[in-house]
Amino acid sequence: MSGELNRLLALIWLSFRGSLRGSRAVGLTGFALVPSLIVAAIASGHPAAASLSSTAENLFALLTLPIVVMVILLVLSVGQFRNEIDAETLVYLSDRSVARPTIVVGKYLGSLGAALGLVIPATLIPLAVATLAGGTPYPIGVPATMTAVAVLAAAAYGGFFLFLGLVSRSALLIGLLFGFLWEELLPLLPGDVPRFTVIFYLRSLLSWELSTGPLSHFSTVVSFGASVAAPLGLGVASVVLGGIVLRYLETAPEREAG
Amino acid sequence: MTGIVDAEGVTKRYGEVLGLNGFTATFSSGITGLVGPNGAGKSTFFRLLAGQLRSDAGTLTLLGHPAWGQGEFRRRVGYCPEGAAMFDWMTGEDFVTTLLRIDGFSRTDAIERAGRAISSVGLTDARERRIRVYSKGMRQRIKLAQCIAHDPELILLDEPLNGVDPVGRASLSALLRQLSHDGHHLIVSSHVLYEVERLTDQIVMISNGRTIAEGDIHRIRDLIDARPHVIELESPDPRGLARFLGSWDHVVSIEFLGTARLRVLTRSPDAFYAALPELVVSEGITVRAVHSADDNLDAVFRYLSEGMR
Amino acid sequence: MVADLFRTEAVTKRFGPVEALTNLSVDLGAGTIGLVGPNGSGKTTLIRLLLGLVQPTTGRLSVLGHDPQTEPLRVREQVGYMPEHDCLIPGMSGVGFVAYMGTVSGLPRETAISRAHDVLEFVGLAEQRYRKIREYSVGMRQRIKLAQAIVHDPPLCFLDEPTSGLDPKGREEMLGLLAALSKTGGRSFVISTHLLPDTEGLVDQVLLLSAGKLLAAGPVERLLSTRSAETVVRVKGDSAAFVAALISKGLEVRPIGSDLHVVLPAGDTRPVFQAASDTQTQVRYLGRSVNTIEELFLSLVEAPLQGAGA
Amino acid sequence: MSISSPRYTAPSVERLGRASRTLAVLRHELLSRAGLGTLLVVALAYIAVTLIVVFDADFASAAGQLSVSTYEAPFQSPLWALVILIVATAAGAGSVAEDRGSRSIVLYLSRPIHLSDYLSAKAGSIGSWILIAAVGPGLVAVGILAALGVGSATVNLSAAAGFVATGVLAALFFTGLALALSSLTDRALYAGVAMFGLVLSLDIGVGVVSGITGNSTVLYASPVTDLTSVAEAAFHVAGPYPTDPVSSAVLLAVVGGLLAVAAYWQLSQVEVVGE
Repeated sequence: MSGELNRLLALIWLSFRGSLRGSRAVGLTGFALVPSLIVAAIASGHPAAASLSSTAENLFALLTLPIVVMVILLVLSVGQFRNEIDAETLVYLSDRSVARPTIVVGKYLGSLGAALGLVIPATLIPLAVATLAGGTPYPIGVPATMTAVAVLAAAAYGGFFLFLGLVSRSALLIGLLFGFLWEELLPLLPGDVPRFTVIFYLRSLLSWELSTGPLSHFSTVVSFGASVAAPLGLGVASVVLGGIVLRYLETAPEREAG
Repeated sequence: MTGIVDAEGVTKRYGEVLGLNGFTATFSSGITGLVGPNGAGKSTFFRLLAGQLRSDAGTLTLLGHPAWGQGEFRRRVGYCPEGAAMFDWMTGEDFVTTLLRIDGFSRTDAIERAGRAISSVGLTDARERRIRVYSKGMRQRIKLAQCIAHDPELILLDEPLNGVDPVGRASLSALLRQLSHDGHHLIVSSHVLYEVERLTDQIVMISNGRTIAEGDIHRIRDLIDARPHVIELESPDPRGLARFLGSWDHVVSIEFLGTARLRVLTRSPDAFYAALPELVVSEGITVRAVHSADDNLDAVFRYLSEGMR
Repeated sequence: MVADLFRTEAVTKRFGPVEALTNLSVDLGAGTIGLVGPNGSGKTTLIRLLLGLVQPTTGRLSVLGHDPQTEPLRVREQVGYMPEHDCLIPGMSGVGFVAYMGTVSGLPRETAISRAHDVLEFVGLAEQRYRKIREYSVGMRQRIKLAQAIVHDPPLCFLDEPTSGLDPKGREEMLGLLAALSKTGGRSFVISTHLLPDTEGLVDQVLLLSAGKLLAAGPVERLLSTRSAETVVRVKGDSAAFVAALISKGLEVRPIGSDLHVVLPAGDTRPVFQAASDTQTQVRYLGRSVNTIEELFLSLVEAPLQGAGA
Repeated sequence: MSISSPRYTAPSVERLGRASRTLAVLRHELLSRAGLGTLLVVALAYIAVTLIVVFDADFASAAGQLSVSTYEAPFQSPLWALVILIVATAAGAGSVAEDRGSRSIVLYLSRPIHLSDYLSAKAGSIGSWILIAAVGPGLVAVGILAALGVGSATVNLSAAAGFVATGVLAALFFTGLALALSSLTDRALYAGVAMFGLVLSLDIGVGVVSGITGNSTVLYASPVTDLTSVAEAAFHVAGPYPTDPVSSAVLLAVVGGLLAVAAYWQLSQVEVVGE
């Protein structure tokens, strides 16, 4: 088994380095800084300490989670397999002695690591900026919950987008529509419909800790366990399914080279 | 017949496009040239061997394992794909080392093996540069390095010399001969026939997804000699030479080209070539050049392909 | 026909630290020009300079009487370009793509469509013209790239590595197309390749480039005649005995695969036949090595011709 | 595959000027963007806007309070901005990126058209698609109402003018944005994600900042708020935003133009690399 572990570590390291490089890294880093810039802009207006810190806190559920995290995972995860299949470089991995599911897990964890490298600062820096600028300091529960939710979001969306990139040529369109329409609009609908979105569970987790701001009206009917299990389940299921699919997928282009 | 690679009636279709169509061949030790025009099915065959595609019919095994299978035996196989795309953002050394570690080699072992493989393809001084800035020749070399670094028994090379200039082709061919000499089994596909002739005696000819000739080049050359040949000779005294050649019964016609060349059509090339040296020596005639378009693999190929159509 | 096809005056081009072209000065008249050199010798850079796609670091150029830097459109109206790399639009049909490129070159839509059918017929893609380009094989892609370069019937066409990636039959047919094109008269072609044998019998003039410098320029025949000391022999039968016989006659033999490179003093071929008859082997090929042209190239790379110039 | 005898003796061929060459690129770009996704979203826009406007106007006119501001209904839902964003992404994200990815951009640049012609053709296509999705539905709704005799001519006319003004400004801005992002990359994926990411985060971020600090000038930084304030003004509706619609309109047009120039500058820097 140790051989397979070595192979997994090598794959994780390859995907991690392959994710954050060149103009993509610069663009995403700029994007991850948007929430912090917004808090800084608010702070420059010298609002009351309490309202500064509560706004920075609400910004996570309003902007960081649904938009910034989504963009980071879309860019890093959809391309993991889609770019390699299109560029016909997947063959360098799939013709090796490494098991196909290991490739999927390696790419998942590698890209997740890279994503968290951006998602966690995007979550915590705004809080730091608010506190430094005179906002009332946060109880440890707030940053802890936010980080946990951010990690959970990255794990869920990361797995799903990775799987999308593996199975579909138009993973971009589907990823965009899912990320910005499905996850944005369904939560606005009445009844049980919101339960079909990942963000519903993420927000219910958040509402355990942050009862003010946009989440105040949130009716937490979902148990703590369910709101952790659903996103995590999506991520894990996508990776497991991806492993099975890659096991039987023909990874070469469907045409004779000549 | 168990060779290193055994193909029996292998068929692979992409929609209505035909990849392989009942391909049967046995590849044994040493270098075997897989020769055929573009679209004949060479790349399809390699992708099946590398476990990238699944055949629709027939049986295909390499080193005793089914081609579609995955697992530990893949460490005994090296594959150099035809496409030019690679991880351009990595350096040459990083590319080879990482792929070795993915094949299960330890960190130190991988670094040491990568260094050896990179030096054997002559890229030592470029190993720290990004593959993005490599020339076409250098890209082919680093691709070769990643496929031999883990010292595989069987090496699959899909058009390894494609697009490489003369300087590069000469040195890479030497490397391939050296690999075979060191005990590796190579299957090299190419559509540049005189290159294959310089590499190996064993060839498998493929056209429209099917084997059309298999075996030792000389056996196939005999196929050529069974047909009439057009042979061009260059001599300062073409008339004198023609008088002697005219007396040979298997010479059908002689045609003069310019002042110093003549073109001979012979029914039996073997007899003609056997008698020529004797004639030159005994009659003291100067022959400066002997050249026949029918005497190389291109000709064999056209002849056999037309036969098959 | 414009006498002056294209001229470069001390043109140098640097991409950052890399000097792709160094102080190139050539002046060529109409006809078919071979631009020959290994990968990375500056061929593609020269073509892009002549098209005005890239600006020279120093020096001036002129194509069909116009400077591509100051009047790029005037040049590009009269020029066709077949790039070396893949550059097709996968989602379009063959005839759709070629007709579209014709309209971008200024052809009225109706003319472009009929011209597209003509040139696709000419390059041998008549049957595949309605299929999507993403399904085209390497050979078909090269042909349609040529088709888009000649659809608007330009007086001058730059063809970058037209035979790259083709098998012998495809290569032969492409060279046949190029020969037919150059014989139609009134049109000039600049054909870049790293396969010297391609240029034989096809081009009037050859420019030999290596590492951005001009090695030699002039008709192929003149270049070849100056350097062919070595002869190649291919035999059938006991080649080891044959080689031993040659060596015993004091000849220097260098076997490369099935080719035997022999240095014959004063070009006297008699010892070859003597050795053949002594060892009952057949001389299947004797003459200038196919690679001599390439070896001319290799030797030029090491020791350039004295006074090489236009 | 035999070589047909070279009937390649072409008659002398007359050439059209740069304008028609640019139109050829525009025509191709326009048609090739008419993918299933785009058409679906555009159809959705037509149905939704027409239903909302016709229903509201009919109801209001029955109650005798029909006025131009009734037609402003579709702009209240966030869906309107999302539709524009999706159409701009579908038509614009790949417009330059795909040509760079397939390297067919070399075929354009080696032909007798300027880089500015190439980009204006691309802009023309993106702009047209946005206008189709943003102006079309409103005009259709007004047409139906006029046919049904609902609302006076002046009300319908000024409502139509409102839809046109808002649509044109949306087209100006989002065309510039799509061109700029598309020419930065050779993968449509990244341009598409950047389009959504930028517009949505600006919209939400600006809302939060102005909400807390009370300073409203920051609102101008979000294209969606600018467009909404223009829409409100065009339909004489007293909107929630304290921003001045005229400066919003100018900002949208100017920034859109600057982004297009940025696309031109960026592409001209990408020297068609040699060896």
